[in-house]
Amino acid sequence: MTVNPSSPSLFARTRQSDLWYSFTRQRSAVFAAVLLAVLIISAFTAPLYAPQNPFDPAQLELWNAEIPPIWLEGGQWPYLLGTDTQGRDILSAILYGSRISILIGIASVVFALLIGIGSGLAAGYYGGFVENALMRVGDILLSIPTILIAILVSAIVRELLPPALRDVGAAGVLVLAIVLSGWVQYARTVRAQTAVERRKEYVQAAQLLKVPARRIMFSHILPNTLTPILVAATLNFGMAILTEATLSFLGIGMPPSQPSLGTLIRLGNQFLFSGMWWIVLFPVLQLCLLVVSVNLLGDWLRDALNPKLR
Amino acid sequence: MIVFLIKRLANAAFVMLVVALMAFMIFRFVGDPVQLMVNEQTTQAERDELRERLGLNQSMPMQYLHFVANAVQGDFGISYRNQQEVMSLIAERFPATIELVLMATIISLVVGVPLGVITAIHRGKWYSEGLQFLSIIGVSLPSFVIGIMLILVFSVMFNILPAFGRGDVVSIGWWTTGLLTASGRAALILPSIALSFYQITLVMRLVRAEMLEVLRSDFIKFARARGVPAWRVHYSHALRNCLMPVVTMTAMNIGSLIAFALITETVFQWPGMGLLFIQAVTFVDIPVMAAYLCIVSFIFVALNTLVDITYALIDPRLRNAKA
Amino acid sequence: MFFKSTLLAGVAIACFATAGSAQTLRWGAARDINSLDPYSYGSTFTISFLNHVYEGLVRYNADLQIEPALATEWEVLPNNIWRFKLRHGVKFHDGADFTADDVVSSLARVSHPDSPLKGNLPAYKSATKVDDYTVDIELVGTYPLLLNDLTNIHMFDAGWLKDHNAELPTDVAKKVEGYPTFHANGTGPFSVESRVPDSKTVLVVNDNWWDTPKHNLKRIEFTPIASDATRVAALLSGEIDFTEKAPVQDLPRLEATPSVKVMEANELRTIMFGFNFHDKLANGQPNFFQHKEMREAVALAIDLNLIRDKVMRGKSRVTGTVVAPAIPGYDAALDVPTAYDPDKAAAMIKELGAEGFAFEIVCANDVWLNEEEICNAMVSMLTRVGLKPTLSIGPNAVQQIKQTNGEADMFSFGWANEPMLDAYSILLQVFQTKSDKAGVFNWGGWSYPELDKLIIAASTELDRTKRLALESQALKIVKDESIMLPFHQQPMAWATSDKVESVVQLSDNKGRHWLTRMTE
Amino acid sequence: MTIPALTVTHLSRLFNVSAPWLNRVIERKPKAYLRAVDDISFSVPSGGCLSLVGESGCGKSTVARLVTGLYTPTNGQMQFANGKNGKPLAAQMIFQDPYASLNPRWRVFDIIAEPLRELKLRETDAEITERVGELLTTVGLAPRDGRKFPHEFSGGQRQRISIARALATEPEFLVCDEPTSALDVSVQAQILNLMRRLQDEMGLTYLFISHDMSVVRHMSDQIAVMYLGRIVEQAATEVLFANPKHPYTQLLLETIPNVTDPKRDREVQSGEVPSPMKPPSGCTFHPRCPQADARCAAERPEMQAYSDGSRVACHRVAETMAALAVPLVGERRLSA
Amino acid sequence: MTQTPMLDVRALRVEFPGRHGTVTALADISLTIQPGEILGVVGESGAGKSMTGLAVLGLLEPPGHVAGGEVWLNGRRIDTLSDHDMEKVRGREIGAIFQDPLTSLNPLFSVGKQLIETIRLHLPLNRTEARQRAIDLLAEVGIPGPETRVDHFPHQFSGGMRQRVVIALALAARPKLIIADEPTTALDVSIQAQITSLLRRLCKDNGTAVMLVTHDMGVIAETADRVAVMYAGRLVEIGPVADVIARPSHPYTRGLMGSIPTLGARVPRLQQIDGAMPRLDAIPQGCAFNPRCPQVMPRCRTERPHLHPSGSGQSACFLNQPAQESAA
Repeated sequence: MTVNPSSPSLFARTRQSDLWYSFTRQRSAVFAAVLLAVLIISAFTAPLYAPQNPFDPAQLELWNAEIPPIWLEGGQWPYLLGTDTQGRDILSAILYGSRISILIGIASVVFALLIGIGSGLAAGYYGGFVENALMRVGDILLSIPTILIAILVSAIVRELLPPALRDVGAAGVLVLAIVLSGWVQYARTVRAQTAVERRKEYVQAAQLLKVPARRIMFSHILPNTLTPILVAATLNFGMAILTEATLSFLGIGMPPSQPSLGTLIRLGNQFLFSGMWWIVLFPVLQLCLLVVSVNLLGDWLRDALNPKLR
Repeated sequence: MIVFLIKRLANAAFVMLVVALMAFMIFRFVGDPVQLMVNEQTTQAERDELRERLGLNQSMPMQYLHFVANAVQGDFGISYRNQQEVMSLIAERFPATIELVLMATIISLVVGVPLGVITAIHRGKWYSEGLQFLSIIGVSLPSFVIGIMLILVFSVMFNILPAFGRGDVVSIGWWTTGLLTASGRAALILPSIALSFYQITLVMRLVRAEMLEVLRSDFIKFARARGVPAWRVHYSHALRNCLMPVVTMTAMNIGSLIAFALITETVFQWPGMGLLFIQAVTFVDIPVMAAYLCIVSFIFVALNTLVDITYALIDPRLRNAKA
Repeated sequence: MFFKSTLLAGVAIACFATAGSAQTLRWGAARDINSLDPYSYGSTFTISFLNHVYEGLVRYNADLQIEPALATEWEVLPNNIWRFKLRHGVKFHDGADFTADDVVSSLARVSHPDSPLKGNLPAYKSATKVDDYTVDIELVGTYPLLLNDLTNIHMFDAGWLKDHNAELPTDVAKKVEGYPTFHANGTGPFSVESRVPDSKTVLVVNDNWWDTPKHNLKRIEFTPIASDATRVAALLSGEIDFTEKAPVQDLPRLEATPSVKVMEANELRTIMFGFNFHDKLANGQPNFFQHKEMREAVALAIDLNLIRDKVMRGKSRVTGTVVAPAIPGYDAALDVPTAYDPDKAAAMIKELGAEGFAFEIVCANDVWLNEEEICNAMVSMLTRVGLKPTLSIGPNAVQQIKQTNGEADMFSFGWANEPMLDAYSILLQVFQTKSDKAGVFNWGGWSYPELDKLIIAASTELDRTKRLALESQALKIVKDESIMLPFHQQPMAWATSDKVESVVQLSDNKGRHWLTRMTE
Repeated sequence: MTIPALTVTHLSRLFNVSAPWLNRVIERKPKAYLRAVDDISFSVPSGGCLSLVGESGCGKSTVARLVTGLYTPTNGQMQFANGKNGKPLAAQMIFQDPYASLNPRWRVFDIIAEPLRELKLRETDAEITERVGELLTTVGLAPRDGRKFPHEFSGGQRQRISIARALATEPEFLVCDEPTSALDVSVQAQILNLMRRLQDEMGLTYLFISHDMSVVRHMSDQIAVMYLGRIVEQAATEVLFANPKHPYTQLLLETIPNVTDPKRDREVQSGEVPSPMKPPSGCTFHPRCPQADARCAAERPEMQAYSDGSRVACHRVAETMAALAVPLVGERRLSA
Repeated sequence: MTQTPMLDVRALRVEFPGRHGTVTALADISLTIQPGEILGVVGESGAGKSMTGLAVLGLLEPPGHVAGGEVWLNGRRIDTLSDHDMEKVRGREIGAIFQDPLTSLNPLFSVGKQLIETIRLHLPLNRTEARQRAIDLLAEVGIPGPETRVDHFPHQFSGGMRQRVVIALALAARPKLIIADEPTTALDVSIQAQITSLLRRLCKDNGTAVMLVTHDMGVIAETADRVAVMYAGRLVEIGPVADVIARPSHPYTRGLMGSIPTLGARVPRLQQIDGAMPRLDAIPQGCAFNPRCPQVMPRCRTERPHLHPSGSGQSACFLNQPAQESAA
């Protein structure tokens, strides 16, 4: 091993790390990362260039309904990918829809992470009652299939919301539905990992110094539990997008006034046989690209971070 | 062993009680059942009387007790929409869902296990990398998209398989089966493929991961050092050590498949419990929602418990550890 | 492109489906029936389906004229009593004879206070058996429309009801499932062989039917397929022979398919939008819809022709009044749609100070044709004239609660005036001030005394001409006050496979398969 | 001999390993305890090194964790002498596994600085930096190594870091739990030498824990041999090696491979270590002891002190000594 | 020494294609084992001693592979055999024992099943005969009550007993060579002696040659006839055990011997070799030991010494080589 006289910068360390090496070696991972970056950036910068804001009803003009994509006969500028039956520009709709899907995905993963890591650390570190309680709650949530929890929560909470909030709160309800079934996995992973780490000698070394428990948990143990969590979070980000799309497809997700990709597919599905294939095909493609790229990345990450596969 | 059984069953019972509590809460708090049952001409007095008859004036714990007591006897009340006993409504749909789920499970094992073994043994070869890539696409495609695609290709484009429904069914006692008629079998193909798609990739990836894990283990190295031929190392020693988690996961996943089937059932208009549930959701048919929640959770918990117990019975390590 | 060629290929390949024999009609419906008990649920679709199994004393013929069915003749006696002579030799599916007892028992059941259908027989007081084949029905007052009502009051076998403890209508609260919910014993042209809800209901021909069958069917396999796309796929692949709801967007492709026949017509049903007339909106804000000018501005802001052309593919009939031309009481003079004038609408809104007025439009996505698209288009159009509408969309079961509770600021509404087939139906149930018997569907809470007077007068006017004039007068007030905004009569589109030779399609959009013939 | 830095008397530690309540009720089992440490007494000479030696599962690591306060004793006392600052000594610890004892996500600098920060031993960042550099130099690393992560170091270097961290608290008493058992011999020599050097330079007191007789011999002044939670023999190093009295000590010495004096072609049949969960009755070593009799199986032998300064818990030894009625001296081997 | 060696390894070279190019894990390994002889292979972790055993067995983990040299077993070259042929060599002609008895046995099969499998693979016995032989083998390795134990599963055995089962498996087909990779490392001290003595006795009785791979010089001293010392993937010294221990000729061996604390006399300071063994991807030029060698010469930094006779054995160090040798 060579001894470096100076500490390399984060960038240099990244460049040198095994992770970066494995990344550059894996063509599918590079492809997925680039694709994902393009999808996310295009979705979030959409207001700058999208021909239409599909969430603004005033911009939807029925006259422009059912225009085919630009390369087909009857295609019209600026509707590159055509319009749906409301006169909604498909390209704008999938960009804005992806933005909603991505935001819901991120929000649900972040909230699930916060809850899961917090409770998992506490349960793994203290054991006993905290752990038992967490395990029981987890048992219960895990004994109801995820999709069922999500459907019930979004169907029920929507009912309980005051009418004025129903539209606005739809995204929040979806996040809640996904978080509710998603955090258990993180909590269990962190708990298991914490239970392992807590017995390791570096933790005992810190305990010897009478470092407060909270500090041991967060500054010693937490960083060492993050690897599996990172993988799980990436894959769950994809799952969250899928769950959102599924709920929206079933009609209990995002409302048509703020369509996510799933909503667009649900709406477009009615026109599957009508020859207006572009209404459903492009959202389907976008959804698949999004999830495939996330999963490719997560899959690579799982292998790359698995010490056994090195 | 007895202790293990008791604990496992107690745990299952506890989980079910909590699930029942959730179902009860839904029942009690989402939408006023009276509001849903009466029409607009009903007077206040009539509403109160109905409330009384439905037992909605009792204290909350009493109502919960009633709910659980009834639920245990399979009485979940009457569907608001179908005006039929929820339990018999679900019992009617049960065979359809179970047939679909079992078929999907069989497909996932028959296809997934060999794929997993191939990709593990031939790790790094182009075709196993390709299969790996396909498996990622497999977990990324939402099942409704797969269903739509299958319908488009096999029903509309080639016109060789039915796009919806269950075909003709034959009744055997209270069970109905589509397996005994040609149209029933044909109708089962597309939905079970659509449902198994995700499961296939799960099985494949699990088998692959387990195989890789086992193939790295010392006893495999030692078996090879003993001169055990490669095929025997792979299929007798390694695969057997992988099958346990695969069978476990498959068995436990039947519960999620039942829940997941609701999407497939919606797309293919498959007359199972899931379709019933989705319709109940859109109609806020709360007795059906509550019953479905309880029943699917029950199947889920029962399977988990059963798998755990079976596991303890057959694994030589666990068997003796428990003694 | 891929999709297009796929579809063409699918059409080009000959249909493989040979599953149903020539005389089995496979009916793919957009929805399931609610029950086999016609008295359990006030659903027009369920009742029309059960017309294949059960019959009333009278029925509509192929020209929507009332003709004798189980009753052969009737006369009006003094004291609001109607005397019906019953048909001899009619047998129920289980072999029992049809007699006066059955009529008395059936009427008692349908008019029981717990019956959801009691509103379909509003003037009924009592029924008395005169002899085995004569029944007297007493009404509460003078009432011109009894026969219309009776077309859909189905006759049960009294003994069968008694045997199965079903003399009272099914009551959810008692937690008992009514025997007739899953069993049927009617006099109609078909009897029920089996029923699995949401899956399949099979009818077989009743060889002992009293009437001479015009159909040549042996079986009807009724399968609900809720998804438009799946239903169309099933039709294209020859898995079903008939659907009463071919999606309008798919009509061109269905019409272009040689193996599929499409039948289109306009329904009796008029689609309209209503307003909340209460002081406050559902969100507690002040309600501008109380102003007539506001309602008129909304009317001006909506381009009905555009909706017809784009959303309804040109298949609907834009209307200016709330009843269809075929409904007695219709007045052509009123049928002038409001001309589209967004500028004027915007100006009126500005004048009212209602710019940015936020409210919720409550629509369902499973009731009327393309309702979701219509409502979406409305949101766009109203937004452009300076309002801030939001759309609440969901299944009817959910949305209707909001509508009946007055939580809907604007709502979609459809009325076909069935089974009465008279404008009195909508006037009584929708436009009259809400009271015990009237204004059941007066969801907005409007009240116009002069309108009420006209409606009450019409209800007791036995002279048809005078009655219709009263009704037209009432409808004019409805239009002048813009109580509801009529949109269109929605199209109905039926599609059959080439195995179906003829189907009778009437404007009430009800399948009458006792008149259907299949190719042999 | 100087005042002991640590005196341990009748120290016990039980671990509750009972089956859960339900199991106990149904299977009618009593509560089960693992006597990891069972009534042991010893003292560590100030500035010296006491070694605890024994096979895996004998409880020696538990003693280390009891002494450092990571575990609380079930019974017995631990008395630390006062240190230079007048307060009782606090034990610091060097751990066995150089891979697990350093937080892999922390830089070496932060690992060593943590005690300084936690115990507020240095105020400013500059002082901390200086002190960390000093410590790294002390253990034979360079100050700039502080910028690296533990995984960039070899096992021996990590153990040096571990020592530096322990030294950061300016301890006078160090508990070393098998500090070299994970290292290769050539590196082990480096670490042992370093520890000896530090002891000389800083006057450290060691409680040294190991299973390796030759390492123990190299490091310690006093040796206590543990078997299933109990000390069976304690003596000064040279005394123990010259004249092991307890049959278990003899077995250990006999079975250890000896490079310089290999005992080839012997066949040792010494049985296996029983589970500490179900220790044998009486003298726990009796099932494996070639000299055991009925008394050994029935009666637990007490510790007895002998004139050469050793203390042994063995009926046979006591009987022989009593029979000889002479204090045992010199290099006689009892097993002969 | 006209006898055909049981194992003859000639200039063996093993490479691992890796991230920064190909890593040479073993280079220029040449050793022989005579029938009935126990050769100890000793070295610190990472020296390549286990890999030598695996290379002989043909069980290198891909992408590692034999990149040069030859392996002869009893006069037959085996490194070029196909996988299929190698399966017949392993177990039948070369037995193997691995470090961890806990994980060496398939947990789902009874030990009898695993024994019978191995026996029937290599010997023409029927089930009953094979079973009887399995019981005999268990008895031979000192497992009490072999008739009942044969049907037990691995987890029902203690660590020492399990290693005995592993030895029984290795001996099942009476191979002429056993490769024992750290057979005692995972065991308790008092058990280690039992296992080494058992191994030694059995091999002596059967005339089996053994390659005993270990890091423990004491085990070598007590068990082996000759010893090969490895450092950084190369052999540095090979010779009779007593000579190597008493008169090590390579500076590394000398350092190694000096750093072992002995039960004999107590020294204030142990002799120590500074630094650590290089990783395989960073082996210095010339003699791999040169950065740590107290007697390093300029030549050591550029040129690699080969094994050369020295005393009763061979060593790879210029100190022990005539100057002209290196020029050749």
